[in-house]
Amino acid sequence: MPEPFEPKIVAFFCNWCTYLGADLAGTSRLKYAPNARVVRVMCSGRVDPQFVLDAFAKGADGVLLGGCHPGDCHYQEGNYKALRRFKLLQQFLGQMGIEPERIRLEWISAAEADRVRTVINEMVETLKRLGPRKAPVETQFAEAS
Amino acid sequence: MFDPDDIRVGVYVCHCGTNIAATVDVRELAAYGAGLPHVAVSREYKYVCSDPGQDLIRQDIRDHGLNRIVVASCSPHLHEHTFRTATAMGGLNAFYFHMVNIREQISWVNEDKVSGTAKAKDLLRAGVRRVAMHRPLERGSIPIHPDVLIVGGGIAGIHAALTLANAGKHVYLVEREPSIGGHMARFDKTFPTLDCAACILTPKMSSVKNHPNITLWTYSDVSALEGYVGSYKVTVTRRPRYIDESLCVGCLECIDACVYKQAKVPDEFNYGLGKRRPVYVPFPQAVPLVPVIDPETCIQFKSGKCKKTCIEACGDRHAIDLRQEAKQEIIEVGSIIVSTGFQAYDARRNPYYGYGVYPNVYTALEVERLVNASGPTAGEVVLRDGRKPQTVGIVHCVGSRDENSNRWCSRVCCMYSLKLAHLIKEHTGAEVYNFYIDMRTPGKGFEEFYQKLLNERVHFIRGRVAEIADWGLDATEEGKLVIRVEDTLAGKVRRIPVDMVVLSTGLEPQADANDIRRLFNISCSSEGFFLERHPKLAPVSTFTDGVFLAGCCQGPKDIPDTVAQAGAAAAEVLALIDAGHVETEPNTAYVLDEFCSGCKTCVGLCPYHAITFQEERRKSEINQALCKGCGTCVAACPSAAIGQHLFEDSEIFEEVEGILTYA
Amino acid sequence: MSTTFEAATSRRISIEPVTRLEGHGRIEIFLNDEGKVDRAVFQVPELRGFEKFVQGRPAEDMPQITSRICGVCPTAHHMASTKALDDLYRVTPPPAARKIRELIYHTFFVEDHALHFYFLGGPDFVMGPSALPGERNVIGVIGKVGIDTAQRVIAVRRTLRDLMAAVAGKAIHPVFGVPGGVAKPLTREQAVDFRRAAGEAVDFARFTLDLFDKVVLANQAYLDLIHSDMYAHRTYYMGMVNEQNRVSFYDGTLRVVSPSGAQWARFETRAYRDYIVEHAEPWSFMKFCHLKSIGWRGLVEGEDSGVYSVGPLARLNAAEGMATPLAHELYLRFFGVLRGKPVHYTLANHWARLIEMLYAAERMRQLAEEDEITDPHVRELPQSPGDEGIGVVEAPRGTLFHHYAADDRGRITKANLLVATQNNAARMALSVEKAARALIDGSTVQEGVLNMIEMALRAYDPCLGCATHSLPGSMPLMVRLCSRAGSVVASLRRDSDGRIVRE
Amino acid sequence: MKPKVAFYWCASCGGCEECILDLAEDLLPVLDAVEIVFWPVALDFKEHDIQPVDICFLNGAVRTSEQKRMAELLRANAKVLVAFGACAQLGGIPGLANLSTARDILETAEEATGSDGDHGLPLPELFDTVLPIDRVVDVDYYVPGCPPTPKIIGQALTALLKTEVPSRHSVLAPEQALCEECPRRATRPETLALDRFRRVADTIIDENMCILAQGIPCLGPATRAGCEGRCIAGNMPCTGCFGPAPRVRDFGAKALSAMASILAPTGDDEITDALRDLPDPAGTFYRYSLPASFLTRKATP
Repeated sequence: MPEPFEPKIVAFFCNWCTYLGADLAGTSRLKYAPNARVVRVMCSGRVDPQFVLDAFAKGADGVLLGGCHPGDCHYQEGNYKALRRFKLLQQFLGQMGIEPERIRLEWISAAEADRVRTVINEMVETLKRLGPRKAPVETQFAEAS
Repeated sequence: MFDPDDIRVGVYVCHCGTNIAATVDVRELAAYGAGLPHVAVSREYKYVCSDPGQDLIRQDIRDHGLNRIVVASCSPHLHEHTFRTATAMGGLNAFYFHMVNIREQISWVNEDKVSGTAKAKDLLRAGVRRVAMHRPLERGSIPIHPDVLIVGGGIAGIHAALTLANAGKHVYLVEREPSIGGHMARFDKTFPTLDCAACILTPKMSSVKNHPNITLWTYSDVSALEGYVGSYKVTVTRRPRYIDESLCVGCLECIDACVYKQAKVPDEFNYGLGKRRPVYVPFPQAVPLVPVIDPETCIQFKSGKCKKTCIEACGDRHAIDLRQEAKQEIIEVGSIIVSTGFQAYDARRNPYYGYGVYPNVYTALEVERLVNASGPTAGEVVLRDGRKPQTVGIVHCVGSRDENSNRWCSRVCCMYSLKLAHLIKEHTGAEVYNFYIDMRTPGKGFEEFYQKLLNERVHFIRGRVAEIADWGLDATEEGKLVIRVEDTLAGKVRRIPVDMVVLSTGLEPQADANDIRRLFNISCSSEGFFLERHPKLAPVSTFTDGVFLAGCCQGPKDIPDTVAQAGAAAAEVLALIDAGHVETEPNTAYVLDEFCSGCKTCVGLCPYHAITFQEERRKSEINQALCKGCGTCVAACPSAAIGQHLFEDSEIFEEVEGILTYA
Repeated sequence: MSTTFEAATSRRISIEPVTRLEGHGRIEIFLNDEGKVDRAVFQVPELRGFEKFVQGRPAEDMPQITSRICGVCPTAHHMASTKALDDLYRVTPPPAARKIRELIYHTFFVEDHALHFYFLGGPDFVMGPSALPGERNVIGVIGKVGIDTAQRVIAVRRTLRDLMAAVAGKAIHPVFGVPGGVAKPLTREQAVDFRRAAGEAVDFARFTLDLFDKVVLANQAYLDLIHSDMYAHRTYYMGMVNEQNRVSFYDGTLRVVSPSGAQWARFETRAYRDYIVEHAEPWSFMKFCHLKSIGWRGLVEGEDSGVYSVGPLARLNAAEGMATPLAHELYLRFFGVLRGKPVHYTLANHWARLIEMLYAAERMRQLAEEDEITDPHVRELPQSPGDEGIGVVEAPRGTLFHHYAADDRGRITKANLLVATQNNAARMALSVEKAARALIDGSTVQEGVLNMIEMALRAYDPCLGCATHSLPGSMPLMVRLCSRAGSVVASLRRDSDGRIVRE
Repeated sequence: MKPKVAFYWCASCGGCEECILDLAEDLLPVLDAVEIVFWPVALDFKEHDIQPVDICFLNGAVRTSEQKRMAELLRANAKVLVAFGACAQLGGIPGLANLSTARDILETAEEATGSDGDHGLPLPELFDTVLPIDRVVDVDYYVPGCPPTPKIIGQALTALLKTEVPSRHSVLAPEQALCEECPRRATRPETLALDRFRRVADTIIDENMCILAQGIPCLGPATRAGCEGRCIAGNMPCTGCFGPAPRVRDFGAKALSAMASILAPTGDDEITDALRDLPDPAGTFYRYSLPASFLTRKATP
């Protein structure tokens, strides 16, 4: 019988809020789904849309961006830049047939360990419901060659 | 003997005792690491952060010609520095190192070993790919301005200020009230030693005032902050007190001369139990001893039709200046101590205790003022109608350990309730009942104090008070406040009629804690107190270099702990100042001239104005000293002409690639 | 030489350019059981999905996106598209803007007609049917008309294209068309340059016409060729005309004349769907445009068949003259020499094209001399969001329709693009069929079929670029004889040196 | 003996061929320097004529089995294969077809013709995905542009005919983005904070000011220089036909990031509002480069 679908999430967490939130989740021994793989960046403002598209192109089922709450950015306003890029990016992904639920931007502070758990669990549930990504690029090439 | 160009990675998987080993198969992981491209050595070890663990790395670098190191263990926030140092000791550039977090990210949050190990493999693969892209980097160093800013002039701020000033450092102490002293100045005695708060605080207050190394600004707020560790630019707004501190000699004649013959205004310092005039000093030992004119109540300010007898009284000292305006002071400091204290829980939030409804329900702080010799009643514990209470009930944990208000224990209530019980009994001889959930007396001499109270025949009833009401069932309860409580020891509901109720309100973050947090760019823990960098290893540091914490703004604590913490904060600051400089993380962004088109997209994005446009070269330029390494400009540059040390595009692409290429 | 098929019941002959590209234009010849030509068609496939993938794009991007349909006549698509936007947004460009558009458009006509005559479709006609295809190209033409002429052609085209670029941003894939006007005004300096260039263009057009006189009209063999029945079809003709029924490229009314030359219809471009419909055959992507009320009678000529054609010849036939003096003289001469109107000789397209070139040059000059053209007010802003828009122009190769629908955010929801070659498809098929019937009888296929069919098709200058990426001038053909099963029984194709070989 | 040069096209509009003619007089010296062995726009040629050449300029994207086969054939015969023009380098505007499928496209055509789709005629296989040349065969150099400018073409030819050729896989155009050579560069303010984006459809563009500063998404900052700002000179925004700057891996993502970064609004709804007049991110940021992007095409069920 086939293995149950385990979505792979690439998560970009900012060093000062969300990554610390995840650390706190650890020290608090909160249990959550193992599907997310965290890439640490200094600020959500560092997340280049290229990274997100690359992740999707390489087969990620979902991408999670984590930053400080509005007004709380360690770098004052990096998270606003992240938000603007995110909203435009999400529109584009929609046009590319990638469901909006597959990319998520969350404000999670260093104290919100439980939020880390909830968000990741929720996202895994959503992605399981959506199922695997529609035909990834590779198969399109197969067709072309 | 080893080709420097060929990348040789050393992988070290940490057991962290059983912390990791329990839920990640470290042997399998290490074996997997050995099979990854470029990996020359892959080991697992009990505690890689231990000395032998670090030696292992150093030795391997020599023996196996490693030129990249990956450690899979805990959060980089904990040990990145440790392992970078080890890498450097081995003779490599410290930044040829990458840390993979398999503890906070995996073993502690994951249940089964299989999925945990699988996840660990992904992260390790990503780390190994990433580290291959790393390049040698040098840390920068920032000089530390020796002056210090301390925000909040309670006992914490006062103690830290004196410690630093005595060490010869210049301190700016900013307090928003007209006087320093904070909550402690309002206390009568302090537990458990019952020595008089004023007697121990007042001398410290005046030495602050007189210390050549301390600039004291009361009635002032920090309104703006820019810069970074070593050189902060601080803007302090000094509200007008309409009396010139430099001219006033503190004779207080203006107060007596005020056209208000009777003090009519409820005074803040005594929580409205006493009255003051429009021109006043909050309390006799105030520092500085300079009155304030309250424009809200001063006739001259309200109608412009006052005889201004105060000005007459001041005479040729001309200290009174009704046209005084808010003044901005701009100062440079290298480090900051935040000691903004706490606020008491507002008892009105528990309506069933009748505070604000029944005149004889008081808060503990109000009673502190009542029992205080210099208080509104000159130390007489009397009810609002002047009667002496025969029976007094003290209700613990009001706004503490309560799902409906604050869940945390405020740590000091049990002890100050005992103290008040003692003082009330001492002043009035009344029967005193304590209603408590648990009696918490962990501290030097605390338990003994509790015993002493028991011997003084103070009543202790275990149970959370359900309600306080003024309707009696029988003559004994007539005209009294009836405290309804389930005595969990006796196992029955009891009704205790009393004349006076004291609510032991808890400690909570200042109402404006969030604004302060943002101002100083620090974090709060979930209950809203400021977050320390590490609860055990860095209890007075924050995640913002050069900003430290002292006192109850970081969490409830008693005076000894506060003073100890203030000392610790001062010590951290001294270490910083005496080192003279601080090493910076080399994660700054830089422009690759040959690819910069001069489109200026980046210039406006930098919150630190680190990016300038060089008209003659028609390129953007990033000031390495000002750049804080957020990387926003890197992500925004449409030509990818901006790189960021430690977070290069290539490094992140490799990491993502590593995560997603199933091996 | 002949090929015989034993016991073949039904066969198909497939002729297609060797340089096959996606959904490429091809010729299909269907034989009936007797081996006679049952039907022959020229197939123009779909437009590389443009009609599909423009859906969702912002309407204002259409002039730039659709110009990529064809790099040879991008200006025609750009212009039709821009006019469709005016209509979509219900906005009328200011006078100066309209004149600038016309100026650029007529400049484009001059250089495009020149390009065709000297480089693309023209050569095999100029070189004559007897010439080897190896010589039927620009090199051959240079050889025949001399290097000086070649250099003059190059120089004039460059001047014109540089001027276009100065105003339109780029000569290939221009960017100046916006709803309600043009992107920027014309400077006085530019107007002066255009005036000078227009002068040169007129001289050049007349020079080319003289050349045509010398090389073609003075040569009886050519005249016979033009008059030959092989290339004559009595069909309807459509073209755009102004109020005085003079030929008009940028704007006007569509006029259709019958094979006998009588006005059959005169209608506003927005109403095109009432007059033109596309007939679909299950065996082809191609839309067979024909006249609605007459209807589809199959690939037949005459008053009763809805088949019509567009392009230079059709435009001259459908009009009653040219709007400029010099061109009008030649217009009269054209019908004089070719005896009567309408002219049904397909090969007369080459001459008609040169007359249009002169007209375009004259019109250029008129426009450049108007003061109003340098008025800085060149843009009206749309007031309402668009819903539907139709833009029609005469492209060098014939009438070009752009028809869009847009959503409330001004994004295209539907696009219908009707290019000249589709308008001509039926008549082109007729030409192919005529050649096929003449040259193919049941058992044999004569090599000549290739020459003749090439001649017929090139006369239309079918801009396959619009549909197939294959450019006129590079249409070496191949005849494939296929059994019903589709397997190639035999095939003919021409070698690079022009010899026909059998494979 | 003269180096042999060939021109050929895949899925393109012919503009790339046309722009070689636009070299005009400058074409003649080129014709002297090299021997053009095939050039369909001007000279007939057939597949079996293909012979080994020194340089092959291939324009157009790959859309069908035919084109793929042709590209492979030319690669095998060319010492140096140059992807010529936007379609060859990035997929070009026909690459927007990657937002739909071959089926959609055929259906649209059928709907338009009312044909039942049983054409009875064999057509070359239409790929679902339009591909730039280098996703099919190895490409040595790129000449960008839709179409490339005579200047760029001239420089490319000179560079390739030199003895020491440019580094392989390089794009034969300047290393910086268009702003570097933009005629309006001086008018670009140092800091931009746009309240919202605007559309060409309802904006009159000031001829003397940076177009991006006027709120029109101009892709000049993200687009490789070399065209000398043709569209800007035409008073219209750059749409990115010269493709990405050297270090950029996904043109649209970078353009999108830069554009979003210069917006002022901070609130969720204000941002949505600011983006209202940017209704087609895919078509705007990937006008020419969708097939060369990370995602390449729309995901299909």
